[in-house]
Amino acid sequence: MVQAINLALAHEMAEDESVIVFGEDVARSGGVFRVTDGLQASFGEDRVFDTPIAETVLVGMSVGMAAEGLKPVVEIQFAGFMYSGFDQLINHASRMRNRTRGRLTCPMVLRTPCSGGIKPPEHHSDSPEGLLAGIPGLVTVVPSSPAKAYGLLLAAIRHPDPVVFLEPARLYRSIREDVDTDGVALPLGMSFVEREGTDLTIVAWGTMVGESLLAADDLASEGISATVIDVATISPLDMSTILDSVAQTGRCVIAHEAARQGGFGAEIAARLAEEGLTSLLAPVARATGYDTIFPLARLEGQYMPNHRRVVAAAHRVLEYS
Amino acid sequence: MVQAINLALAHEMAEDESVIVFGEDVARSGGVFRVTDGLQASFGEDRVFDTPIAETVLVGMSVGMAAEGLKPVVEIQFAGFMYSGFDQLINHASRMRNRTRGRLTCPMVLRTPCSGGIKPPEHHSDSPEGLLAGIPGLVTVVPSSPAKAYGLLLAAIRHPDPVVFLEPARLYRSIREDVDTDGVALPLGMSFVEREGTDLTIVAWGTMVGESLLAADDLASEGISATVIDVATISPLDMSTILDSVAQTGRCVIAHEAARQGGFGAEIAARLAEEGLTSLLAPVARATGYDTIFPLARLEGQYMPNHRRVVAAAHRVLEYS
Amino acid sequence: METMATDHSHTDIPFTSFVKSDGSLIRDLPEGTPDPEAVIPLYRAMVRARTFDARAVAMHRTGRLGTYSSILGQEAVGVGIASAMAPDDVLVPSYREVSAQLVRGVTPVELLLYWGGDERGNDFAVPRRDFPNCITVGEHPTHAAGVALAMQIRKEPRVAVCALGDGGSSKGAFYEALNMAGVMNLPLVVVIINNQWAISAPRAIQSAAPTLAHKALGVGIHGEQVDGNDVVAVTDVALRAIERARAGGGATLIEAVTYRLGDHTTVDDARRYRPDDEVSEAWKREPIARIRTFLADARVWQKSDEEALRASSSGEIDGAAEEFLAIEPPPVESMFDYVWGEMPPEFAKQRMQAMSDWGRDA
Amino acid sequence: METMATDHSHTDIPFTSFVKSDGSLIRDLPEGTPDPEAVIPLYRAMVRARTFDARAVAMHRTGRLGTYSSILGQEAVGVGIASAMAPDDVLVPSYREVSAQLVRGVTPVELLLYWGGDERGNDFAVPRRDFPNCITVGEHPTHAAGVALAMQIRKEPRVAVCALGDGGSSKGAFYEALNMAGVMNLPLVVVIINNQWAISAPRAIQSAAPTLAHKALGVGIHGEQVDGNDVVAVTDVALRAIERARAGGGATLIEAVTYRLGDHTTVDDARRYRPDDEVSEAWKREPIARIRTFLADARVWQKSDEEALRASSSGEIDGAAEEFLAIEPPPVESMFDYVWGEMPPEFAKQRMQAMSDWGRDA
Ligand SMILES: Cc1ncc(C[n+]2csc(CCOP(=O)(O)OP(=O)(O)O)c2C)c(N)n1
Ligand SMILES: Cc1ncc(C[n+]2csc(CCOP(=O)(O)OP(=O)(O)O)c2C)c(N)n1
Ligand SMILES: [Mg+2]
Ligand SMILES: [Mg+2]
Repeated sequence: MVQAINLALAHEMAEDESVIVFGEDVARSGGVFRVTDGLQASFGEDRVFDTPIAETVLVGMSVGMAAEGLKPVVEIQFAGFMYSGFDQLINHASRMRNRTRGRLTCPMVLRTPCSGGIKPPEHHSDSPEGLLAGIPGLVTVVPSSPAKAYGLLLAAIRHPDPVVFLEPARLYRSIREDVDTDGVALPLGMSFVEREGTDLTIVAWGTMVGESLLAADDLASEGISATVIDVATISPLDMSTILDSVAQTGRCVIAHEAARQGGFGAEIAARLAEEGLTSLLAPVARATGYDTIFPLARLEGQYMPNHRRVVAAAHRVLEYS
Repeated sequence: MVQAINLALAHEMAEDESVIVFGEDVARSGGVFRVTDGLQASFGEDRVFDTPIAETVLVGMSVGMAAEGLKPVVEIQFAGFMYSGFDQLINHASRMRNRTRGRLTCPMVLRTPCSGGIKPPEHHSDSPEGLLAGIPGLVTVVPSSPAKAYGLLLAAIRHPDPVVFLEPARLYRSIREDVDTDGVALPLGMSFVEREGTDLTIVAWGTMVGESLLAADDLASEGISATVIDVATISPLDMSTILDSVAQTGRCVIAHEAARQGGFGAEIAARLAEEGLTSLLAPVARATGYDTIFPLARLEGQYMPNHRRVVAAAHRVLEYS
Repeated sequence: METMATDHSHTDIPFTSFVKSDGSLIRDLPEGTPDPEAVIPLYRAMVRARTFDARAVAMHRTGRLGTYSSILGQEAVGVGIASAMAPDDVLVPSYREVSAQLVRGVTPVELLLYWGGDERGNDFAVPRRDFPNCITVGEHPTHAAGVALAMQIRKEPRVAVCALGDGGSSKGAFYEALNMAGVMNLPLVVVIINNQWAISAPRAIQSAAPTLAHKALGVGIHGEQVDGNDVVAVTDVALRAIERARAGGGATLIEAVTYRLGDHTTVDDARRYRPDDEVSEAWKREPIARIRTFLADARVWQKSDEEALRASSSGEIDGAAEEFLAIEPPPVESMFDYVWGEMPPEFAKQRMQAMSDWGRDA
Repeated sequence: METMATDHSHTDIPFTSFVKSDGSLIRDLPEGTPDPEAVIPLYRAMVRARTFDARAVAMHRTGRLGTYSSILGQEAVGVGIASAMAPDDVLVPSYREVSAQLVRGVTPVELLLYWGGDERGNDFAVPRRDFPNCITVGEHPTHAAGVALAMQIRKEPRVAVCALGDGGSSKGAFYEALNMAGVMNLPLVVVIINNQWAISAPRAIQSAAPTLAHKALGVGIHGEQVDGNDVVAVTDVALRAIERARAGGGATLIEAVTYRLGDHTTVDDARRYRPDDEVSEAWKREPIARIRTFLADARVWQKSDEEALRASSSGEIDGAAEEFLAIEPPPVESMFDYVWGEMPPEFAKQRMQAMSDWGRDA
């Protein structure tokens, strides 16, 4: 996925000279995960540069650049360091269009690694999509594979509104797949049906898409056929793909790595309860992180929901009658 | 409610000399809503003081003071200015106990006015309880009346963990009631049944409790009997009071002022779908703010959900069969 | 009490002034306003701003305007910095900059719309690139830094100008923006309008730094003070800072020392926390009278000029107020129309719902 | 390349040093370490810290420790500031302060536990009030300000000492904390450990200020620089700053100029962004050799002393490593046990669920 993101950035920078990449350690060293490797050499110091450690101004400066017609693509080194930019995201980036009735806009992209699985120090494993989804005017995207990362990042950079692009760090190097690097974007605001099944619908994003596909394999070996949906764009949410699927399967598991309470699964479950209750043959189950603080490395594996937790949730909704 | 909060602060300051009140404009002028009026005169400049405009250090300093055994009660002038303290709230205040296995703790209270209804300038009408509820280790409380404010604030100050205390600004002076200022706290983490009914359950907090009671009056005149629950403590959530009620009524409306998506109503609806599906005779409905940005004054009244929107939602759940 | 005569003993921060409170000159007029005639437009702009300001405060009192933050006493700062800017420079203001905005070309009707609670007031016909007011104190210098960076990257000879209050200079965002401006040598001018008060907090609550211009030293940019009640001085200092920025000489922090003669906003009562005699002392240094005296003494401004100016300003503002009051509130669906650049389908449904909630046909 | 010889031409920021790289004295020893014998404990502490550090790096390589940030080359700063503190002062460190923590009384086992990914490592037996490492760069000076304020409010003669990196000095939180310290005259000492690099960003990327100590000027507190590779100088400057703070003289910002000889962390490879010859030059100024030479020249340190110290340090760290490796991982329910002071009933249910998820009986 590192390479796919790098290629998407390089593609857009070559196509559109208003695209500017910056952040801590992105230029000289090519990023702590080497996502931006080589970009400064290709596009120069004006368009790819290192910054002081100052997340508030990184986001705020992006607002100013975007209003002036550039397309800033700023990297925050880990999602857990984004919070000091929250005033800028909530009060400014996401509201600029509305406040000025469209006179000034904020087409920026904030890329940041998220989620657990790499046994890093504290604060390096957050999954904040639930927080972000509560910010109207802000688009939040979580790719689940290199191809998704490539196509969705292109779309994010071309998008007229601010996008937070959460890159699950443990997918950076774990998935290998061939990616068509032809500059074709994937649509934002649309979910992807990764696998079609008839007995239940598993709704997931980011790291949990892979886990859900593994779970679907396990379930298949028991003779259970599961649909797996990759939500991909958290907000604005494509609820209709989920509703359509649950209308067919009648059962739904939502899987995300963030804690359950305040996680975005709540919104989807609530929408299902509001709009899909007639289809539901069983309560919606959520397979999520516990409502605790993401632990240090020794307990990481026990915190993170995995395919087995998804299978267990699937059994709960299947056994209900 | 202004007076109830003032009395609660004065009571705790008199009882416990480790309670320290500070923030922008709280001392010399007694607060922009006069909530802290007279406290500096009573308790001195060491315990009640004005600060620079610097929300990050206001929250961060509270973390340090609390770890050293004081009980900081910091005012953020409006909830919309809290976001630059989010790194401190998420990464530090709420995690200190866990990170140190209980060696250092963070018994702080962050008081801030929230919600709409007073036609203020931009950014002064936010209802961020949905964002806050996604932070494990952080208690979030929204009082709905002077008596609740008094009792819950006492509890918040005495609580061993950080508490964000969201004070709906439009209730500051709109509700008058006699409050027993006897220093008796109300319990945190417990919801309050404000009215018992048999046909549906209305779950609300803050400004929407009053609106829900008005809605219940309207419904009563149509012969419909509604339970109204004041959630009061958003997190940790007392789900059992809600589940018990819905087990009896079978129908539920959740009312909050924040936007629907990412609002805390999602969590409650999701939990109902997970744990209360057997009781539910109809889909849960949410009566909330629209998924837009809180507008400037001229459209404020059209943004905010009111008792009529609650009644309309009640009709939707009642008409379902 | 904080006075205009700041103690400069520990500092090499320059302080600029030209016209004293009594209208006399301390030294020769600067290049930007080389003769008294050149000061007249600045004077006109200050009077126009004060006329607008008084009307806005009055309209709030009678319930026809929302909360408004008066610029009374600070007219010289806004007029000075805006007069020093080129049209395609960008102003990034806080909420107390109507004097600058009026000079920039924002219309009184737009200003009234905004303060009347209508987002359409931020859709300036001119200047299209200027930012809307920043209500979150101290956060907008970061936007100005971004604007400046965009200009620099595109090699445009433009400058971003940011104005904020003394209270705003305590925010981390202000510091991060200035530090970034130093590192990147940005074409940025940041003006701290030190009006001695941040609501009820006097200047001393904000910082132990001897002057607020000292904050430039911590980030390696130019810093200076100016008499913010002297429109000639503000214009001069701003012109030089903008010129330096435009020429690639980097960012400047200007502390304009002035005084907030009014309440913090129309919902504040400053008498609760501020001694009356401090205010009456400050009135003696206010920016408009001194220039009127100066111009009169220089024999370029007659009583009839003054009367004509008062009449034309009032006339303009009367007209604007009338026009504003005739504007219908925006429809409920306008809440939805600018949240997203591409309206998501689910959101479009909610928009329809809102219209039907409020009895409008879709 | 940023060298130790900072250009002080534009500044009145003092720079303190005593022991040169070659072990010779620039001037007489200071009051805090009046004779060479008094320097021996500092030397021992540096060697012990380096021994720990090398072991931690090695343990990461063999997969027995998590990501770790080496203090190689920075031993003098941590040892100096911790040696200047009283036991009941409070240290608020970043993640590169093991040399200070070891002096404070944090045990090697606790440090290994923490870096091994176990929160129990932060439950120091001693010093109970010291803060855990702050991983979010530049945010913890605010905590230190709060600690200092608590001490001041309770009129305790205690001081809060915060250490952070050059990169951390760019954060708004750092600025807000220092500005608050100035306004409230807090008993606080903040030490910027300027090791010239913030991961791959050299010092020049962080700020255009001529020295990082200049940041004191923008907030009205004392500021000075010290040779951070000279443990005598660091101890002296820290002692004086702490004394001033304890006596009510307010906060100090110290910039300790040093060099990060190692990679940023064990998962970084500094050769990708940093010239080798800069590193080999920096090795000539590293803090331990100079003091060994100084002590040897002063005839208070023999070869046998050195051998005994090496042996005892290695022995201690060997023992600690063994003890650490024998500690069982915490049980799954420990994730739940410290989130809340009073465990909410619903949360207790989830705790039980987690135990059963992972095959543990409740
Ligand atoms: C981040 C933030 N915190 C608090 C407030 C509330 N508030 C509004 S104006 C103000 C005082 C600002 O003082 P100053 O910066 O000196 O500007 P002035 O009002 O004097 O022009 C405060 C605290 C706010 N708007 N934003
Ligand atoms: C707020 C924040 N942003 C980014 C990071 C990622 N990060 C970790 S260490 C580091 C460099 C810090 O440099 P410096 O402050 O000089 O300390 P040093 O590592 O040199 O000791 C960065 C950017 C972080 N931990 N916290
Ligand atoms: Mg002010
Ligand atoms: Mg460093």
